[in-house]
Amino acid sequence: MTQHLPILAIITLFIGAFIVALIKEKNEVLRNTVVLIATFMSFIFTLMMYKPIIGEGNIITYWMGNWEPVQNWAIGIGLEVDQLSLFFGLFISLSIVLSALYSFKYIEKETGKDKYYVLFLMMSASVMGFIFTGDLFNMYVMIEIMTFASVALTAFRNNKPEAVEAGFKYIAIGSIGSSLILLATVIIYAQFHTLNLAQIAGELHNNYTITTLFALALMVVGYAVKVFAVPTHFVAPDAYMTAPSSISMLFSGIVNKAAVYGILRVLYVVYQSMNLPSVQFMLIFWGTVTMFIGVTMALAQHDFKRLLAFHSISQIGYVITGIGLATALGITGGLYHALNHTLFKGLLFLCAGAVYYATGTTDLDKLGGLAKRMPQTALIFIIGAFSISGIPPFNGFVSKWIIYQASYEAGYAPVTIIALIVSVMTLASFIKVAQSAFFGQLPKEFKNVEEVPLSMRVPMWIMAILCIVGGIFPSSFTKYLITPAANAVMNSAKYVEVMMGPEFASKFYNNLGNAPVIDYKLAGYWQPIAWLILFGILLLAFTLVALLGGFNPKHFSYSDEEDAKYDVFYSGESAEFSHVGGSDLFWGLKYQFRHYFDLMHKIHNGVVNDYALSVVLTAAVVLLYVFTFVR
Amino acid sequence: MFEKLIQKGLEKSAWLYHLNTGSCNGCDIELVSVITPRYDAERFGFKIAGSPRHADIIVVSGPITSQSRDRLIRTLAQVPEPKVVVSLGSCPRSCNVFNGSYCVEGPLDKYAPIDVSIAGCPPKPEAIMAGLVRAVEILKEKRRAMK
Amino acid sequence: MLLMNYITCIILIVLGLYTIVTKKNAMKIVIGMGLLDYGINLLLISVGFKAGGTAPIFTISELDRTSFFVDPVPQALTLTSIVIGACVTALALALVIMINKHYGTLDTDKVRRLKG
Amino acid sequence: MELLKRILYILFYPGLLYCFVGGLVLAGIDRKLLARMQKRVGPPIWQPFYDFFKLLGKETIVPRNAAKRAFLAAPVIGLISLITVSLFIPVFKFSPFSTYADLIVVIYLLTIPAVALIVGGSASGSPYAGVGISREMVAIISYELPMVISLLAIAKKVGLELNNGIMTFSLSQIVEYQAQNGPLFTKLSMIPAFIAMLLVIPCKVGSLPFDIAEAEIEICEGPLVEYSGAPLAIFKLNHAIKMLVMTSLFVTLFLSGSGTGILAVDAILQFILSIVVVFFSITILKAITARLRVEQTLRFYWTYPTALALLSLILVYFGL
Repeated sequence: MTQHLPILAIITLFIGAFIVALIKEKNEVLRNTVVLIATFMSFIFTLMMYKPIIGEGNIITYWMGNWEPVQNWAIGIGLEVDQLSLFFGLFISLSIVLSALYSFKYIEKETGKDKYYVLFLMMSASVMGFIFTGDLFNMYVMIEIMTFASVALTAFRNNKPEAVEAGFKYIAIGSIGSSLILLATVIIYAQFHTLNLAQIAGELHNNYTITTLFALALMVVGYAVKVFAVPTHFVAPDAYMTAPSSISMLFSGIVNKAAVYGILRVLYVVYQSMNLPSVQFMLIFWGTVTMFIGVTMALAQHDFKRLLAFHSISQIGYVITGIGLATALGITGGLYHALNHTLFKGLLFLCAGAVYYATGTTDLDKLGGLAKRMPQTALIFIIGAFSISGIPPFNGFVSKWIIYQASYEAGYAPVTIIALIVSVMTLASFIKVAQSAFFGQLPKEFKNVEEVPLSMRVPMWIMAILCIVGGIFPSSFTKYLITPAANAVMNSAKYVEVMMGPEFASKFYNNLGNAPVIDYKLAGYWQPIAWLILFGILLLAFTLVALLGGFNPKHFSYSDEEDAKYDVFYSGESAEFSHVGGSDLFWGLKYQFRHYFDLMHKIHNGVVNDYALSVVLTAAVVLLYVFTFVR
Repeated sequence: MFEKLIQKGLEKSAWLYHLNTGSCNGCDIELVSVITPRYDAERFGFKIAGSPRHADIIVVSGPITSQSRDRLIRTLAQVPEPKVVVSLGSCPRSCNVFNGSYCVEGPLDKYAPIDVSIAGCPPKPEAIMAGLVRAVEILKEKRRAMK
Repeated sequence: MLLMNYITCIILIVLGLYTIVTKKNAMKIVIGMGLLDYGINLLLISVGFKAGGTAPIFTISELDRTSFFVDPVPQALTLTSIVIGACVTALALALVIMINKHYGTLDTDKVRRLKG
Repeated sequence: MELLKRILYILFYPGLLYCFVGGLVLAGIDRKLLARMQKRVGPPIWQPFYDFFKLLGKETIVPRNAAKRAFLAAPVIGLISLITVSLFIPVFKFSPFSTYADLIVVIYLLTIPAVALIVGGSASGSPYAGVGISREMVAIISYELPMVISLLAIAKKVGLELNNGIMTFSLSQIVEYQAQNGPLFTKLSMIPAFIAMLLVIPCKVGSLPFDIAEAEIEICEGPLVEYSGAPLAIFKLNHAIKMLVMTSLFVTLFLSGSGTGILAVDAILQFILSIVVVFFSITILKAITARLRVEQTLRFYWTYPTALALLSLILVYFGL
């Protein structure tokens, strides 16, 4: 049974999409149950793969149509799931289930709901397919379905002009990216006359010819367009902003993680270019630039989801930098941050969706004081905001801390400095969102805003708890999930050998020994028990002070009726509505760097042609770089 | 035991909040001179607090003009218990020379019970210090009454 | 003789990129995307070409030592790639129609409410 | 037994009691020194204790449109994180909690009190607090850059000798290095970092020239405008403990060594050194300068202290 698990995990989603297309508008409940079953089954199948792959450490291979390789020549399409793809598969299928659960209530007010679910299932199936496939052209097809479904879902609310505009821009830029990937696939096929990743990896083992380098450059740029690395990131904020929140959660959770997986698989496992300093420098430089520009643009935003979109770009910059370091600690940090990013960014997008569901707008200048009306969403938002800005008890801190340690040990001191400053600016932009959307005064039109229904809050709570658990018990996460994945990245010989039969790999790899075992002690990171003891003791101390009657007998005086005593202090004025928030926070920082912010505003001018030009320029620069430096 | 500590705290660190309801600034300058090195009210723990929520003693100066009347009432309501109202100079007490003017809304005790009133136009800093020390006594009694 | 194929592929790809980058009309951008795709499909086909080979369609009985076929795999890939190209163009055209309905123009300089 | 020792540490020495008493005494000394510099008699040294217990006795008013839970929880979270940080700072070779306390963890834990102040202020819903928050956040961004660079310089310097080349973030190794070859500020490459860190402390603690977030006159105590009674008392306590924690971290980084080995004597020595550092970094600056505007603070911190820190990083790379 375990042999068929990878294909089952993918097919259940495709069949689900097919059945939902058949049901159409006839029966809502039936359709919702089909969607839930499809996503849940795919998650269960991925979980069942955990024991054989990470538990016992072997790799599941599955040849479509049972076309085994003939005389060491792969003919058929092969699926190959090793620790790395299973690591990505696990948290991707989890976020698919949570997003499906969230969208039942969230999409209720929209029209054309069945089309939403068909596209939703197609996108998630293609991402799962992309993660588990071991065939180059199959990766291109899956990336194409994913882009296609994402474009259609971006323009899902076609009554809004912005959504249609964002959809068109996304398909224009996305198709350039996909064409570059297809071109690279064609060139690799022309060189090796096979499409199987393992066989290509075998033949590519330290004999790079000019054509393979050309293919490498095109592939990296193609996936960079999909991952929205900086010069190609212009489309991302439009697409995330206009798509429904449960979909923008998937955009930032699984679509750009799939592209990161693509970069990892192509660069490190197929091309084994991990120990080439030139490739490392390219990735680290690209990641740092993405990190910095993403967060500085986020500071200047007025819309909640557009701000989150720019943060996705900057956090992906962290992941790329972590992976680019290519040391054991660096890759562990990068992978752990990819997992954490899916968790806390998904959480924040769901909060944005809850705000949109309750108030109808995500414009920060109009919102205010929602914490009183939506206490649970506000608390979940605080957890998400603290984990993304790396505050210790949450999971964002652990992965960022590993990346700082790795980047400084690898000798890239400026990268560590920029990473720390970017993390502080992330904190600044989320304080801005907290002040303008959740705290401060409640505008009149949102007086009777209600908390979102339970079925939307359950996925949010699950993710919030995962964020906290990831922060308090990091060593368990790394031991069972991330170290095997990082090992799989650094030791691709096993990947080739299992797929193509035992003696095939030995022809190319002289040392079949497995990768350096990643053993780092989370130096200095305090043991969680000490932290829990401390919390207990201090709460005890605090209640002691309260019990002593040190407080005023009436404790906290609080009342809701119109009494001047409980009004906010306006130096005596009557409490009229003057909510400080939105874009007039941080005027000091923006004034200080006004030239930089004006330049950035001018560059993001919204014209599709300029975005396409930036993609083509990136391709040219990367090509030049790869030809001159990578040997 | 804790109550004794709080009493000592109230006595040794009372924070002032200065409320100017249209005064001619004679009393305000005198109040500020109280915290200069020569008279140094900080020796007794007096400090001018920035917001009424932090204050214990509210020092009101000036005849209550019509503009500042409801602002006065609202700010006085926003000060947490136990609080003491001190009228600085003779204006809050009797509207002094401005009595009967079209825009003066009459003495302070129409709006809030005055605990200590420091006479003088403007009162000398020594008088203000004596008034403040008396105000601290009343503050402690109010706290005991509140228990 | 195959050199002609490769040159036309390069011309098609560069032309496609040129139209996407410079043409301000949304419809022309979609045509540019199509051109880019066809260039790559042509390259995909000409990669599998073997001089003197026949089309890889046969029944087992006809198979003997002398039969020599062209490489069948790229032809299968081109089929998929053409299908994908068609779907992408269809979706892009649908979006272009919707843009015209909402904005009243196809000029990309005017279709830019999302910026900054 | 180990657990009991830990609870003892948490509740008494580097934990709750020491922070409470030490912090308030340090704040009292700071106010007294300032008064003496202005030829005033100034309040007694234990004046902050009076302030603290008076505020405990006052009534706590929660404004109507404040987010009640966040409003009341913010000061306690700030207090908890500050006390956790003080557990991690080694005192001359004695580090109570974990053998390899870490610099980055300490730095990040020190941002929690600032974030707690921000969340508390924004939960109170007052416009003054909104303005105060944006100033506080810009202040955090401004002092983070020089602090990080100087810490990297220290980590690299200590790492070159002790950790066979790769830098070390562990505070105990920094103390051990200083025990072997003298306090860090005597090394040539460390002097710029020493001055940079000395300039960072007042902004981190929020004392006069850089207390733009809690400016009493302009925005009535910024984020603290709506607080009264016990939460305000805990925020004032946080302010004092932050002063103690920052200065003792500074002493551990630059002025520590092998120490006398007896815990009590080391603790007193550490406290005296903290007082000296408070005098030089906070009180003198408070007495001679006026409050800066927000972007002036940013421009100041991103030019002079950053240049000093970068200078020391470069000097370390040259192996001085």
